[in-house]
Amino acid sequence: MSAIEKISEVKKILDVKGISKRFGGVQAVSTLSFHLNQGEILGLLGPNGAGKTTAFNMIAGALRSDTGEILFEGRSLANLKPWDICRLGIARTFQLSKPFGGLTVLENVMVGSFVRTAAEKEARAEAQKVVDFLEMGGKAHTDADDLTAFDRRKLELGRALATKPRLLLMDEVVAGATPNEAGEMVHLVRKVRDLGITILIVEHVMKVIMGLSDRVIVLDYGKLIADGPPKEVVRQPDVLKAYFGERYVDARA
Amino acid sequence: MDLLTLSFAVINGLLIGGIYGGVALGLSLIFGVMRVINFAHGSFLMLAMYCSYLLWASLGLHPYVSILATVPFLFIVGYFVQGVVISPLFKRERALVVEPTSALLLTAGVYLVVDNIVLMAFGPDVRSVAVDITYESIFVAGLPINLARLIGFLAAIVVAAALSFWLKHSEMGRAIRATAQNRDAASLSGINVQRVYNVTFGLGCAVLGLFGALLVPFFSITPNIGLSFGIKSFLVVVLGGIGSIPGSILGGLLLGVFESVASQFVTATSAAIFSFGLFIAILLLRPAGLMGRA
Amino acid sequence: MRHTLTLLLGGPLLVLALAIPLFVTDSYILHSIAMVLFFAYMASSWNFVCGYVGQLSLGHSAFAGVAGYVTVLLFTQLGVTPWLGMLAGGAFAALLSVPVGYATFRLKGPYFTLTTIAFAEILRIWLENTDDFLGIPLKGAQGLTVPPVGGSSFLAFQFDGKVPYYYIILAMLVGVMAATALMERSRLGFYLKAIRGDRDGAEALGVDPTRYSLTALAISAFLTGLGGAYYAQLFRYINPERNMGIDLSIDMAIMTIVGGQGTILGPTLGALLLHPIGEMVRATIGGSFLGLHLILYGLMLILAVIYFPKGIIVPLQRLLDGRARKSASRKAAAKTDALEGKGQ
Amino acid sequence: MSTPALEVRDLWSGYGDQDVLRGIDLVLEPRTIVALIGANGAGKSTLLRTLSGLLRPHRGEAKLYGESIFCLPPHKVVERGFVQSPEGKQLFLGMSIRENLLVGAQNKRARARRDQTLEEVFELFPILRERQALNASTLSGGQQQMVAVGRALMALPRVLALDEPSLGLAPIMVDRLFESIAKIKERDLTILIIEQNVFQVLEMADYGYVLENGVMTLNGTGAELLADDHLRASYLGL
Repeated sequence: MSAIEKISEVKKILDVKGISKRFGGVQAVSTLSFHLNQGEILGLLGPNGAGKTTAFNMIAGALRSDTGEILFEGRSLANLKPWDICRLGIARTFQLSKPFGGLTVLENVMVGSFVRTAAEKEARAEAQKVVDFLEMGGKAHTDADDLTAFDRRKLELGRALATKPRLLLMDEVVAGATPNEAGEMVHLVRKVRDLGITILIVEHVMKVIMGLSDRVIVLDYGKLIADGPPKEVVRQPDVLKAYFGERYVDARA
Repeated sequence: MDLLTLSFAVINGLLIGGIYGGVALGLSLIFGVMRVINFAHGSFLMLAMYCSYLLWASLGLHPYVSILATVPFLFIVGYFVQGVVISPLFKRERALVVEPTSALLLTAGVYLVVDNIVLMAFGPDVRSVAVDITYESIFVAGLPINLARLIGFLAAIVVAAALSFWLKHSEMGRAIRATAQNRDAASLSGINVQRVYNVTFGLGCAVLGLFGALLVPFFSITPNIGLSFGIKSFLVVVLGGIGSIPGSILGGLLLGVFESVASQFVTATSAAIFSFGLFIAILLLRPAGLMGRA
Repeated sequence: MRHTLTLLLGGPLLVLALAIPLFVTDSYILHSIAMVLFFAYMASSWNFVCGYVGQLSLGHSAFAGVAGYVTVLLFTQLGVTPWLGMLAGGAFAALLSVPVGYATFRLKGPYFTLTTIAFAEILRIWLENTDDFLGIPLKGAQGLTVPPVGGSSFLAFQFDGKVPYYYIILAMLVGVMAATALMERSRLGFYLKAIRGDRDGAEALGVDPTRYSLTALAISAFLTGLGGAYYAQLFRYINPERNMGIDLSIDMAIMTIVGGQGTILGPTLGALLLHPIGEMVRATIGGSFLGLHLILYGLMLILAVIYFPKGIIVPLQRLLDGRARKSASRKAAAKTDALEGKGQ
Repeated sequence: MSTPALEVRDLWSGYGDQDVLRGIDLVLEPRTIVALIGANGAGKSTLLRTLSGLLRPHRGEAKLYGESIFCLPPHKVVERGFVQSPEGKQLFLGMSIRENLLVGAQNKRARARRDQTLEEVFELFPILRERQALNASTLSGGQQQMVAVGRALMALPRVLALDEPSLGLAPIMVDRLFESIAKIKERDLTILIIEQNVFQVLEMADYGYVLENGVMTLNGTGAELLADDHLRASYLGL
């Protein structure tokens, strides 16, 4: 990013305009709009079933939205396949990390680096950098199937980083992690942001997202119910209701 | 082609098509419940035909009487094949869905074993059963209708109806349908899924026991006849929709008429090209079949 | 460390294979060994796409048959040397594979398999029922014979003894294994394994599954076609049933699966194990028990799928380097392609 | 002290070689409602799947009224009296409501008094009686949840496990459902309820456990947990 851009007003890297998705009788997401600013970490919150993952999948191209449009750096993502979106510079992680079996950690990451180069040597060198960045150097030649659940998550982040994204979408990065591991992941996500990569992060563990995000948005029943700095958002009655139920809020009012 | 030939072809196609549908019932049921495509389906039909033939040749039993033996025998074979050969796959992947390709490979192994055991036992010669009914026909509106085929056709309708009724109204039938819809929820409701699978597989094969015996009066038997019946059954199931019993019969009728009419224009052997072409077209356009659920 | 097994087993085997014609003079035995190599070659060609993408094609015999016909026809009709004919046949098979693959790769699991059977059967039945196509004499089910040129002629791909045929197929086998090894190290190889491992995950990393599966299929069809052309030349005869029937496809698949899918050596191991069993059974008691060897094939397939889903190469691999990786070996059985990806 | 309805000791379980649960201890006294709460991915559903026999545990012990249900196949676990109403409702959508309920009564004990139990379920959820002939797919989310709970009751459970019964329900429906659950408790039944809807469930529960990352980090009565700062912190991040 050049200095001029830094000085000028904040640039929108992703602009989501009124997207919706209906599955059978369920309106998973309804006319959702939000945006991501260049370089920020945006937390996407909401109770189970609020439509977070659906929204996420629409941005990543795994689902097509029924309405609205999504702009990445001003370009519409309509009709683009997941691999096209990856090439444009958006990478994602999945809720369930499935490493490519039979490949080592390094080789798994190489699958990502091959998007930017066809040369095996170059891909290997790039992947090595990513593995070092993740501090997984010692496990570079371990079969990915033999990793612990948390290392699989890190590996998945590595694969995504190897595609050299400008926007990274992360789905539930600390689910199932021990407190130490969660801390390590938070540290890693910050490091990723310091590389200049913008991050959208879907997360359930509030502690993590509160400490990590510059801004959060909250979904409930497929609708946006809050948008703002983390500390302010969690005090909004709508948000409390969504998480803890009507009666809890009334009782504490 | 004149109208008489055409209507004769259509009637014959309907008759044989009904039998195709009946033969495909088991495949559809097994796939619907277990998500396993039984590559050896046709081989089991062939096995039933040889059983019926053997009982006729050695004891002089009429094929229709041999049903009393072929149906239970095929049920046991099916129950055993699922319990011994296929269930290890489900046990290995206890919490997961069985990878369909592994199941296909396993049943392909069963196909090789069954086909070649029969080949070893009976040799490659073409065999046929000569009974009176082979040559009997009734006339409807001036058109001759082969009695043995008509009986096969009617049996298919009756079996399909009976199977639907049984699945709908019996305890076991309900358990089978529940397992087909959601295996985990079924076991959490207390259904013994392994047993349901064994019974389903046995049942799917027992139906073949019936049609094997019904086919021998007018169909000559060779050890390699199974695969073509198997592939036709896949075709029927894809046409009619996986797991749908009326779909199976309807798919059979469609295929039967299609084949019968097509073979008026080309030789009978190349008519199969049209069937395969139809198969590909249907799969590419509507992978769930014409009437099937996804 | 990479490809330990390939080198440990492959090296001595290659030396042995090169030396065989020096002490095996019985032409029947040499022919039988050449057939083992032929099936190893065909299985390896099948493995090139199916083993790596993890889809089960039972239509590959069509590529073999088509290429065989092209080679034989070019030679008998236009006098083109089978060496060029082979390449033309392979190219034709590759060309054919693209639309077929485009249509079928969208289908999953059994649907894919059955559709490949349907494609191959359409072609076979059509050939069986066509004596003459646009003036090309195909001679239907009867098939085509390659007229002998008299004596050995390299250009005509006709030799008196079995030795040249033996070395040709050996060279082809080494070639297909080298091609597989190259592919494994290339972007294509990585992508195929990624598609097999987790299709959605691969797509998110920029992999267009259709495009790369098709590329691999076209190469695989080309290689299979070369094998089919060789098969026709070896017997100087080709017919639809034998050269493109489903049995040939099933053989390729079973040998690869029993040996080890998605590995360089697996298909050859499978062929080495299965074909001699088949031959021996046929030669000793086969006369009285038709089909016994296929029963054994079927049983081996069932046992392999249940006990060694990744092929017999897995226990072999563990035996060889078990000591080095004691800790990981516990998990290796069901989970890894033991041959590949074990560091370098 | 009486024999616990359910007693889980040092349970380790997970998918493949990976441990998701790392040494779970859990005790349910008879005729109580016990809440198990925890964030997504903490291992709540893994615990239920393990107890139900869908997942093979790595080690530990689980006893139902003193009898081991450890490593039994799912249908045996149901027969012994541990019945789970699975997450996401998981109905047989192609079948009628009545059939869905009937499927629940598989074991001999349950089958013998099936009609009676069905009547009781209809009393508990009158709307289901009205709609019993309809296809389960035609129901709203809340009604589907009722069918799922009803189906579990049909097996005559001694311990009933409810996996996120309020998932995806409108607040009013959640209230109604929880009222029904309170009614169910009046039967001779022990209830283990897994919830995200923390505060509401803790108000109702006699006892609660908090699961974090495969380990039980807190337990106490509902009131104690509601007052606990640690719980609020882990949910609100404040």
